[in-house]
Amino acid sequence: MPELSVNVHKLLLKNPVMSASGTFGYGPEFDDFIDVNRLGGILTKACTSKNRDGNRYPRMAETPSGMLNSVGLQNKGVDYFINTIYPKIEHYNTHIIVNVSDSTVEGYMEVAEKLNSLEKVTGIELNISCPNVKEGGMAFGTSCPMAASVTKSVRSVYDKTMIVKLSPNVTNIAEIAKAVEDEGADSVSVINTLLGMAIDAEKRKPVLSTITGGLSGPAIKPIALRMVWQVSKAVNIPVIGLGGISNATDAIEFLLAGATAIQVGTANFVDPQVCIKIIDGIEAYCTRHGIKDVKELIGALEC
Amino acid sequence: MPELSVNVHKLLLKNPVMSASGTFGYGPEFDDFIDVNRLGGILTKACTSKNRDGNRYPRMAETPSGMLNSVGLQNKGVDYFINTIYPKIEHYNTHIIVNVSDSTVEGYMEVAEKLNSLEKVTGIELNISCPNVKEGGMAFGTSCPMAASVTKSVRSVYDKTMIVKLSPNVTNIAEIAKAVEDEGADSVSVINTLLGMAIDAEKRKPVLSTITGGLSGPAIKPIALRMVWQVSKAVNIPVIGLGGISNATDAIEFLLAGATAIQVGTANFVDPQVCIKIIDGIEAYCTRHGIKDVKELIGALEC
Amino acid sequence: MKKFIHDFVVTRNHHITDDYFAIYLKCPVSLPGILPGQFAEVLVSNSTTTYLRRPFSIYDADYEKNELSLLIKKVGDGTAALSKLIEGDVLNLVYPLGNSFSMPSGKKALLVGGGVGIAPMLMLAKLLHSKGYKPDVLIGGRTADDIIEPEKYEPYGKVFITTDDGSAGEKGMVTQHSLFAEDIKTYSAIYACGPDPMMKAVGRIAATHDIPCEISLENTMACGIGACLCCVVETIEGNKTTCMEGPVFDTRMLK
Amino acid sequence: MKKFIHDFVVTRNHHITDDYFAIYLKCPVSLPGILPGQFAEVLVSNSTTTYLRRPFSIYDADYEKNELSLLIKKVGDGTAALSKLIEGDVLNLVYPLGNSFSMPSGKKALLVGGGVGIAPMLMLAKLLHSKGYKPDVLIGGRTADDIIEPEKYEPYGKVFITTDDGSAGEKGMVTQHSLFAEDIKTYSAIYACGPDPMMKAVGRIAATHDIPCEISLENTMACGIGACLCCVVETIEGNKTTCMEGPVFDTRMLK
Ligand SMILES: Cc1cc2nc3c(=O)[nH]c(=O)nc-3n(C[C@H](O)[C@H](O)[C@H](O)COP(=O)(O)OP(=O)(O)OC[C@H]3O[C@@H](n4cnc5c(N)ncnc54)[C@H](O)[C@@H]3O)c2cc1C
Ligand SMILES: Cc1cc2nc3c(=O)[nH]c(=O)nc-3n(C[C@H](O)[C@H](O)[C@H](O)COP(=O)(O)OP(=O)(O)OC[C@H]3O[C@@H](n4cnc5c(N)ncnc54)[C@H](O)[C@@H]3O)c2cc1C
Ligand SMILES: Cc1cc2nc3c(=O)[nH]c(=O)nc-3n(C[C@H](O)[C@H](O)[C@H](O)COP(=O)(O)O)c2cc1C
Ligand SMILES: Cc1cc2nc3c(=O)[nH]c(=O)nc-3n(C[C@H](O)[C@H](O)[C@H](O)COP(=O)(O)O)c2cc1C
Ligand code: FES
Ligand code: FES
Repeated sequence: MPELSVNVHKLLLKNPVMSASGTFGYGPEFDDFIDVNRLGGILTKACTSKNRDGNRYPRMAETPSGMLNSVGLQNKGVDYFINTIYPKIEHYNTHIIVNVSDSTVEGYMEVAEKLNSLEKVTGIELNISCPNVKEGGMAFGTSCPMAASVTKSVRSVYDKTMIVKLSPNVTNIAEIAKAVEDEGADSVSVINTLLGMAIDAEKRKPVLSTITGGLSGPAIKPIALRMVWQVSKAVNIPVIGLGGISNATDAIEFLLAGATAIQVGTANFVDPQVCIKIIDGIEAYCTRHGIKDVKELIGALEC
Repeated sequence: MPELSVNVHKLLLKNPVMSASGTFGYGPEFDDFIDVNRLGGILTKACTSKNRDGNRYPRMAETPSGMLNSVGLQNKGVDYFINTIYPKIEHYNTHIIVNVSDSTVEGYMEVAEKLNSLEKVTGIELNISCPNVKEGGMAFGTSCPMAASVTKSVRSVYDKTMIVKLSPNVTNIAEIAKAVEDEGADSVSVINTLLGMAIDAEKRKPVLSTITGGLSGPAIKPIALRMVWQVSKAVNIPVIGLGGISNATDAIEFLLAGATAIQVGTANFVDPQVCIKIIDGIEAYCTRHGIKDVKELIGALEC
Repeated sequence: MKKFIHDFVVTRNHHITDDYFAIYLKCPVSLPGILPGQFAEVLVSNSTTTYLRRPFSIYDADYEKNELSLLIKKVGDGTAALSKLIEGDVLNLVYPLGNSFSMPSGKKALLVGGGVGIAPMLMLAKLLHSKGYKPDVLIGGRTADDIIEPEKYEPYGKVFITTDDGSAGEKGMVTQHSLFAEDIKTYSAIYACGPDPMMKAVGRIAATHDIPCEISLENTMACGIGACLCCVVETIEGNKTTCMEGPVFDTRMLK
Repeated sequence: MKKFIHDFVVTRNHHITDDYFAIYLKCPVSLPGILPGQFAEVLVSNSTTTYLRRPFSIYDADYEKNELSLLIKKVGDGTAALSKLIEGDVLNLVYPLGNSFSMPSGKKALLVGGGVGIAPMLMLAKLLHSKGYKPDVLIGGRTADDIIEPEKYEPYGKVFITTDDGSAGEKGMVTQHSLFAEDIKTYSAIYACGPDPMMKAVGRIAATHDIPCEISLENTMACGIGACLCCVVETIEGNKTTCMEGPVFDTRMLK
């Protein structure tokens, strides 16, 4: 049996496979299909300081090998998370990492500070890359000074593992990664969605109520893989890779490119059991290739 | 019969459908499949000042609904184009637009200047966005000052229609578009390929000899459409839309988003007759919707 | 209700008209209980251009044969690919999803289906009938070709038909049918599924007469299991997911 | 040669072993002339994960029946999808593509095929035989299961077999076959298609004995018609496209 565990900063993940924020609910949505405890970790839906209704319907459009979404951070706010959702998921025997979002630096800080005390929330993922909100969101993730500033501020109020989730909608993602590393990020997740658009030619209208939305799914995998490779060469903190991962082969490609762990997003919609298949597939790959420890694969691309 | 002609600066195209650079050879490659004269225009394979061998094989990898390429501007140089290729294509009764590339500003200028006198080359497309060459290429297209500088220099030696082809690998494509508009670009084509990567998990090696390559095909359509929309709102010169266009519906979406004309790239590989199907499909759409002139569709998205 | 993911086997693909087909699927295990209005998320594995699963109402469930069926209208690449499946092909379903219709307070109920919107009404008619209610089924379509298998409802209630062009049944929209003029007050519940304008119109009439009305929404979905929040509908209690808290909603709840 | 794009109809999908199948395709018009070594770019429309066309050598052409066939090994999603086609399905081909083998200067020729690399050798053996040459056909594979339809070559020449494990024919690599030891100088041409190392090895031996050797490359392709420049191979005359200037190359030309 190959060793599958990996370390993302202080977090020991039982395997490198986590669910991506916004695509896995809070976990219970998948209880009927898989044993959620088998995952390396769960990234929850975005959590903001206050209740948010999100954007108006329609919020999604299918695209070739992918989809656009403009959910827009719908959630009931951090207090609701702590009081109502957390009690329903703290039983999970896996890392619960809350995806933290807001429109202002203060908002991010408020959420992070409140989550600091939740025992089973072992880390947060700062979402500075949501393309679907008018204020904040992606704006934080597309300039080095802003990314640095929100990272620094949240770092000052949050002790545990802090992952920063980067936006791919930039000229140089490695620079942004370095900027957040310098301000105390313990890890970076690469990538959030790419800004895209869909049009209904018959109606001559945008499909999404927000006109543009975030592109995810297999379509973006080549871009995500390139960015993981670039970022992992630029920083010393662990990189979490995501973007289009749909099977174990995809996951291994991200590890080879330099990711320490990976997240599975849109693929959960197509196959609610996909995370487990990926874990099993990574194990089978290691066995087949005589790899004793999955960590041997991290960054092992031969260029 | 709806009117299909559109104007890109001084060029009157018989319809908005052109073939994209690097995906259509010089035209004759498609003579067995279609009447190339029916196209609105042909964008040739990149032309550089000197012969270039391009990158080593392997140069392509299939990806979900798309492909990566790293051809790297293989061509025999501008003199060979003028002496050997041009005589074989000048008979075409459509616009021949040469895609101009190089590693230096002087190289771009040399090519443009030499092409200036070819009667049937009615325009050039400055490729400041090729991700597949070590020097120049995309570097010119990812910073405003560099994009402006190469545009300005070539403008000084080239009289006819000069289109600048933009890179999508930037934080703000509208800014780059404005920068080249200010320096005399007559039109912009949006977009070139997105930088991506493919890995062979079994061999633990990159698939492409160049590690990274340019992503094209339907996968990138939502991103291209968004960028065309952003650029067309930012500039006053005509925008040529491309990126994943595979059928008439796609083409109409780009027109609605603000493109005056469109180019078809990777789809030519899947269906060598696709350009003609798109022209016919646009005509059928106009007829069905009672649109007398295709120009009515340009930027007609109702937001 | 527990959700499942199963590989079903196609036992029959019945092409009813050029546009409509019903696909019969055998469950590999004992078929779990399915409520009227519930749907399945179907993996289309034989289309190059379909990526996400496609939601379809469960048309009928046969617990003896361990079969369920879907009634599908060809509208795009995914449904076109499904229409090509043949006996023996495998189809992966995530099901049963969503809520169900609630029971009427009195005997008589009106079930209104427009086009393929009729799909969830068959199981509802059956259930109502088995519980002693008296369902009337009103089927509307653009032409006679859109009136799909009306005979299926006859064992369970009276069937009425309207078409826009009068090629079958009364001429006009469903809401122009004489049922709405004469008998409407005798119904203690109205259920509707079909194009949005049709459901809105039915809802308005129901509201006028103060009759409870439930409609089944067809919001576009990515996951079908409450994970993505793409399918929301605005209600007076805030956004609700169509896939989990719907697809059936009381029209008085909707904004 | 003029290239065509046609919708062929599958007349038979012959599953030879678990891994190999031959698909027979009827041309909707009169089949154009096809040379040995030429290939077709096939549109795979029943796989969700296959985007580009797939290149396959033309295995055989039957001008009377207006049919051509492809011999395919299942290696990924595209070939797996093609293996599922059944009689009556439509397959779109761009063909005939690429160059062809040249004729030997003397009577005897050796045709070497490794695994599915044997595919272009059938038409070559036929042509050589019809022109009065004497082709010997050497088929290599890992095991007996990789020796596909050897009987097809018998009408046109002598057939020899090697397998890595000795489960059929001589044991060892093709280049270890006794033909290479004894008779090799009697051939005035060697033709090979198969895995890269095998073709390189054959080329080296041919060079040693100064025998002209042509191999058929399987470079990955995007267009198949000379438009993309993805399939290039380095030759002593610079980069050449495998799809237009190949797939058949004289080994002395290659770098
Ligand atoms: C809960 C639920 C139950 C459904 N039950 C049935 C059913 O029983 N039978 C049936 O035939 N269909 C049903 N539908 C609709 C069905 O899901 C769509 O028709 C199908 O997904 C279209 O797939 P496609 O690939 O063929 O078309 P696409 O190529 O995806 O779309 C073709 C056209 O249809 C439009 N479209 C697609 N999906 C929807 C939608 N959900 N709402 C409005 N327009 C849409 C698109 O905008 C496009 O114009 C149901 C939908 C939901 C949400
Ligand atoms: C001119 C030419 C003629 C060919 N003739 C035949 C033939 O007669 N019969 C036949 O079975 N195959 C032939 N091939 C190879 C065939 O094209 C590939 O096997 C096929 O494209 C694989 O498609 P897939 O979707 O099943 O596999 P993919 O999922 O695309 O690939 C599966 C695996 O095979 C590898 N692979 C795919 N294509 C190639 C390639 N061209 N070279 C090396 N590795 C590759 C991939 O890297 C991957 O590891 C030929 C190729 C060329 C270029
Ligand atoms: C419906 C949907 C909702 C999402 N919501 C969030 C979110 O709340 N926070 C976040 O950081 N990312 C969110 N994402 C982005 C994903 O976590 C992930 O970064 C992206 O989808 C790329 O991965 P994938 O291709 O595997 O889906 C969302 C994605 C989707 C499809
Ligand atoms: C094989 C290949 C070669 C290309 N060569 C060039 C080139 O020489 N110059 C250029 O400007 N763009 C080149 N491109 C980019 C295309 O012109 C186009 O911008 C891109 O592929 C996106 O469009 P598509 O998705 O329709 O292919 C090339 C693309 C491909 C796939
Ligand atoms: S479709 Fe995902 S929440 Fe309803
Ligand atoms: S495959 Fe495109 S040039 Fe050969």
